[in-house]
Amino acid sequence: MSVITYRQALHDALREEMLRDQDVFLIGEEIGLFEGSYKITAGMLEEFGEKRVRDTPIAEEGFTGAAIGAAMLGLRPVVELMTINFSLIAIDQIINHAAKIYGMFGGQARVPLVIRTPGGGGQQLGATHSQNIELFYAFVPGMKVVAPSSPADAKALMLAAIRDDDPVLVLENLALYNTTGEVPDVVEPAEIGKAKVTREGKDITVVAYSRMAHVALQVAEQLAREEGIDVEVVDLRSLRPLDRDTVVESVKKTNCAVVLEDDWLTYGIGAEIAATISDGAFDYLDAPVRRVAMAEVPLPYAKSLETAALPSAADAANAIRETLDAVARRR
Amino acid sequence: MSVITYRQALHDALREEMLRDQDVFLIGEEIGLFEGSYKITAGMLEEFGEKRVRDTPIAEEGFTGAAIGAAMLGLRPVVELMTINFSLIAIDQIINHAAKIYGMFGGQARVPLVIRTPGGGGQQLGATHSQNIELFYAFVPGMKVVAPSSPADAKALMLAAIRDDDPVLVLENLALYNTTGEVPDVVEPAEIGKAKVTREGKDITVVAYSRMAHVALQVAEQLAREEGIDVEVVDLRSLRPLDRDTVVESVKKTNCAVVLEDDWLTYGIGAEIAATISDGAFDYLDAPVRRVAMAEVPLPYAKSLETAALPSAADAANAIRETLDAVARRR
Amino acid sequence: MPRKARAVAPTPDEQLAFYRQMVQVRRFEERAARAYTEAKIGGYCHLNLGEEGTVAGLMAAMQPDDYIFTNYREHGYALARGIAPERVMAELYGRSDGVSRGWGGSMHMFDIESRFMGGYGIVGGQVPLATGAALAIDYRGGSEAVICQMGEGTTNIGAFHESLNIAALWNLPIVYVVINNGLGMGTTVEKSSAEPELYKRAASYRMASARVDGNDPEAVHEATKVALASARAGKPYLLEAVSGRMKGHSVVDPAKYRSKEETEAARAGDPVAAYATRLSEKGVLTEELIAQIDAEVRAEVTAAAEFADASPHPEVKTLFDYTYATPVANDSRRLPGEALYPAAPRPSSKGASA
Amino acid sequence: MPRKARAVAPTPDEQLAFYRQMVQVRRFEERAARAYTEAKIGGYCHLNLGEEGTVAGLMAAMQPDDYIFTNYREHGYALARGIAPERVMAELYGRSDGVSRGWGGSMHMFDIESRFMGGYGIVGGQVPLATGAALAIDYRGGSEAVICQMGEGTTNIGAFHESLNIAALWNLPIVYVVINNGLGMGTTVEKSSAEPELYKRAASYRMASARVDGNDPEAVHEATKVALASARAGKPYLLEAVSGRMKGHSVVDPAKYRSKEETEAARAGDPVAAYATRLSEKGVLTEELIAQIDAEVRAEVTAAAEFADASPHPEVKTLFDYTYATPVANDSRRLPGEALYPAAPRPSSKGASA
Ligand SMILES: Cc1ncc(C[n+]2csc(CCOP(=O)(O)OP(=O)(O)O)c2C)c(N)n1
Ligand SMILES: Cc1ncc(C[n+]2csc(CCOP(=O)(O)OP(=O)(O)O)c2C)c(N)n1
Ligand SMILES: [Mg+2]
Ligand SMILES: [Mg+2]
Repeated sequence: MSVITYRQALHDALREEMLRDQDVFLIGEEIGLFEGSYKITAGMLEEFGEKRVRDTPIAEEGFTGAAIGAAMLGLRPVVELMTINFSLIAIDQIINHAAKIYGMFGGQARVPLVIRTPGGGGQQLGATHSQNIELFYAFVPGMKVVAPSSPADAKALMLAAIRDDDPVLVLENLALYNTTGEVPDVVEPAEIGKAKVTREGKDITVVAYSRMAHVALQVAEQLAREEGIDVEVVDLRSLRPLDRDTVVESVKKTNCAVVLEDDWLTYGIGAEIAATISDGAFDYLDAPVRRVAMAEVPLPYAKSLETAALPSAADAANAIRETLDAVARRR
Repeated sequence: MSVITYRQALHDALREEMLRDQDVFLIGEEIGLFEGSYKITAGMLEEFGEKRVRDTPIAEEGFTGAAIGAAMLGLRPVVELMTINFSLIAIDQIINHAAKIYGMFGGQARVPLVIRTPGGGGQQLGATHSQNIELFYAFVPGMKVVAPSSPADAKALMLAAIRDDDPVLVLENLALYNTTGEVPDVVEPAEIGKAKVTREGKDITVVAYSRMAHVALQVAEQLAREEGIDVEVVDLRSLRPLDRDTVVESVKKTNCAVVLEDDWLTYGIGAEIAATISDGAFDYLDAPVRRVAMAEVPLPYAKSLETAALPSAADAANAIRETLDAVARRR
Repeated sequence: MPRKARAVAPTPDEQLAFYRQMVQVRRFEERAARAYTEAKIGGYCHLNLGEEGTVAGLMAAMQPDDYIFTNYREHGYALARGIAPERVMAELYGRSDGVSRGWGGSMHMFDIESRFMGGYGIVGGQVPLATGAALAIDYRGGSEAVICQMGEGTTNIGAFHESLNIAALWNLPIVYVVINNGLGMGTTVEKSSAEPELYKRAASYRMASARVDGNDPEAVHEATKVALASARAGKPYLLEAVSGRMKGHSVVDPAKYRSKEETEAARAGDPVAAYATRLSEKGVLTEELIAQIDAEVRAEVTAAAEFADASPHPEVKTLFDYTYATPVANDSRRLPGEALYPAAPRPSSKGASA
Repeated sequence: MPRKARAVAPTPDEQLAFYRQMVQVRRFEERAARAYTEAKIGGYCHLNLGEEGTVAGLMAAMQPDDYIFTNYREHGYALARGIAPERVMAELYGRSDGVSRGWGGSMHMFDIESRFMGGYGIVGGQVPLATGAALAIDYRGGSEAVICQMGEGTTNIGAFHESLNIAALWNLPIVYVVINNGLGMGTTVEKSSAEPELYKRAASYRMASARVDGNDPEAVHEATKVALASARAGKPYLLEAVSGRMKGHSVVDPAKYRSKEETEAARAGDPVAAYATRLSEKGVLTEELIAQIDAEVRAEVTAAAEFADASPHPEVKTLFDYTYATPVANDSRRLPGEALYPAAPRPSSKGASA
């Protein structure tokens, strides 16, 4: 067991798989000589050479599609898309091809592809570089989408993604790269499609993923310490498949829930979570499911505006308190 | 007042606006000489000439982006994307450009753009040609998305879209083109962002849009006739902005709801509707909100499988009955 | 047409094989059109009528372990790759014995055995994929090559350019074959491509290229051999085959946008008739042989249609069989009529804890 | 470098104007780098260091009613378009007086008055847009032209090719200007473009093109005039300007991927120093004039930074001001902490109708 960063955990997972399986290779813009925009692939070109760490032209559609084609022949490409925003240039290849090929051809060709890409705002990168659009992939049958919030999960889910025979999008997060956590010396691949209760509690369920699952734990600890509120945190970990049962079971216990998400509220990931809870735990729910999400604007560059538009720990804490109030008023 | 097809209503709206405003022009693949894949633009090239009815190369990203650029200079382009599936090639221009330009530059340039495009399965077109991915646009602040279900709305919403100074996606539907309905001789532009109760009823609320709003009315009439069930139908008409109030007010009256949608269930448009109802009408809801949606698979070509995967009127009727049962069991 | 000259003249046997292949495609497509009007086939259905010479010449040049990716107008390529007409027709009929098990239809034929890597309905979609297949071959040090077929309209979409650049940079074993039938739906090549001599576009990537008469199977065959040899040597290649489209874009398209003269010209350019004449003049074909081949092929195609019609429709219980290759927890296997949660029994009180 | 020869030699005044413009860009960018390290500027910040010659020559050739679209490395172009340095710097600081009201930042400068139609952060994103602006000019029969600036790495993305084809087909008044600084982030032009002489890619669209020495403002100026004249005559044009990138890709990039020699070569290729020497040799510049211009520009830049620092941060109440241009019912104006529905009072019973 050692304490490492989320970045390091991703790096370690990639490196281990590269060592384990010659069919695994990395492909993307600036992942080699430049060592990756966010340095996840630092040192990899030197260790594995140009064949297995392939710098590409700026052509997201072309090289993502090429990775899909290579996967159809049995290789296991790991594509880096610099940020999820740029995935929109490659999305036809991902949704209309990677996600369809296995089904559309009656199960004849597998696409063991990984796309790793960070989401996240809060870096003053402006409207086109700060989006959280994992929804677009999570919506599509044929895709798998995982969204680790801790270094240990980052490693375990990345290992699982690489060994999976379907296209898996691994959602990373700019704000998580430098966060740290304990990671076992030997990590087994996680089971894709399973959520995790990362903190048990009895008063209220908080459901989140990626950065907000990290924030959720912090808020939970603070509320426990300062206000005696006992929050249960469910980290979704996988957005498709979605582990509804773990979420609903938690709410059946706590009878109320708050969903935290970094994307926009209307039609965001949280909508499905709220709808699922309201359905599956209908007779157990003592207050409406509250959602905390990004303001519905193209994210501005100015710090003052950006900060106001992004969901914060304080917003989360407030929503928890207000939901507990709403429960109290109804009991 | 006359009875015309949905196709004709769209055609008439385009033609009227072309006659009214010289800045309106049509651009897209095969809209001129070929008269449109689905013939919405039949006769337009002959009437308005090549300048205003512009056939393009197969380059969705390029010509959609060009339309956006032209809109920035004050023209009012109406882009036809042959089907919404192909919009994935242009989506970076739509989401990262059209939807961002007004905000990202501090309100200096407007983008009075219309994108018209049909969704819809059921034509045995297979996995890549049968998707309902309006979600991707409805999710994005800066976009407006309307989804008419009747000829009258098709015309009124198209007029509104063309006169609006923001990018508006007009979702058409393959299965609606030949449906008919009454359209007034003079149609005023609709107000974007407003849902409509298209049938009043007291027993249950059915929320839908596009094709399923059309199906909803048929199912409601049938259930009224055959089983004495009085269904209220809310046609969303606009997916962004979303008129939550009209939906919630209806459910406050009926105390239960079913959502019909042609897209996939998990994370689909219906998730937000269900979440909204479960929140806004929390204390009025007597049963969980039921969703009827497409099976979560890449849509197969074979008729037997395609039919099984798509939501039908029978599925809708069943869901209504079962929801009323669930209400009865709880009362 | 720089590739008309050839090194080795084909033998009469080869010529007969070309001819027979062309006739097979012709008759198959005619049968498909008929089945479509009989509502045996759904969706879109694009035929290779007019493209038979290219199909025959191109496919004969491929090695058994080469790969091919095509667009949605691919029935002929599938047949020429050796896939049984029965299975191709059954796919058109949407049946279990179809080459894609009924999941793909006309636009999405696939056969892993013969390395027929799919017809694709998104214009340009196959081009990055094929490039990636070539990357995989190169990665493993194999000697196979990839053929990536597309229409001329496809050379205006971004994916085409991104892919050619990548293939050239990385020296991938791939031949991009542009079928220039002069039309993308109703749009002429001149109206869609600012440089309508499409093989010239290879220059943007320092890629070798050539234009060939697509109506001449022998010329296509030779040109393809040159192109494949280049690709195998790490020099990707762009081959443009010029032919015509004899009917509408798809079965349902009456092609009203074409003038009478244009339609007649397309008919007159019939590559099957032209090749029959040529081989007859050379004495390779006789009236009897023509009739015999026609009869054989017709029987084959009729048998294919009968097979297809008898093949079972896929069962609804198989609907969720091909969403994922690696089984996974919590995938959603639910028909539209099924509720997410089963109806709850009447609860004793509002909330369990209330 | 076919465009070195020119018709008219620039006057000393013009030369001084070029020089002054180059120095302004240089000093402004240096100040921006400093402000970035002082955390006055956030996000990404890409500088025009090494590109000053191109900026000066290109922008001087534009007419006041021409339009320009650029990538995210656009501060210099904004300055040279005549936008006050105060407003450019205030934008970098994310303040209300910024040229995009603080909404855009370094990558997204925009000024409708001067037809500076935006810096764009998505590589290639500006290319279709600029093409559409040219379409609008053509539609209205105007005589303006559009400049579409981009980096050399951008010529490998699909949008570039789709746009050039469209512009050529429709004879649009646009000049595509490729700034070939040899690098896209850490990737050299040779590793990213199979044809690294980028102006040659115009041939795929039968488009006129040229390559020019981007370090020479006079050459760029002349070449741009030729290109713009061509564009105005309905012949779109591709102009490649070759220069160097003196620092990292953005302020925070230490550019470790470059060898010492490469870094030194980039420094040695300093276009500002080279042009100073050239003008000094011609007697157009003197030591005093150099010092004077430097002092004036420094004062300007310092004033800009002070102005920016004093400009107010945008107020949170303006957050929802720019989502839609046409007001609309039911838009979502909600801060993250706000509930979708206000907390209900305790209801008398579970359901109103129960
Ligand atoms: C991305 C995309 N855009 C549009 C279409 C609709 N479409 C189908 S075929 C076709 C024409 C293609 O022309 P070409 O590449 O010349 O092939 P051909 O049909 O002549 O074989 C178009 C526009 C599509 N399938 N995909
Ligand atoms: C679509 C997209 N892909 C990747 C990036 C990340 N990125 C930003 S700048 C850049 C390099 C661009 O190189 P070039 O076009 O030569 O311009 P330069 O930076 O040299 O001015 C990359 C890859 C992006 N912003 N957009
Ligand atoms: Mg064609
Ligand atoms: Mg560059």
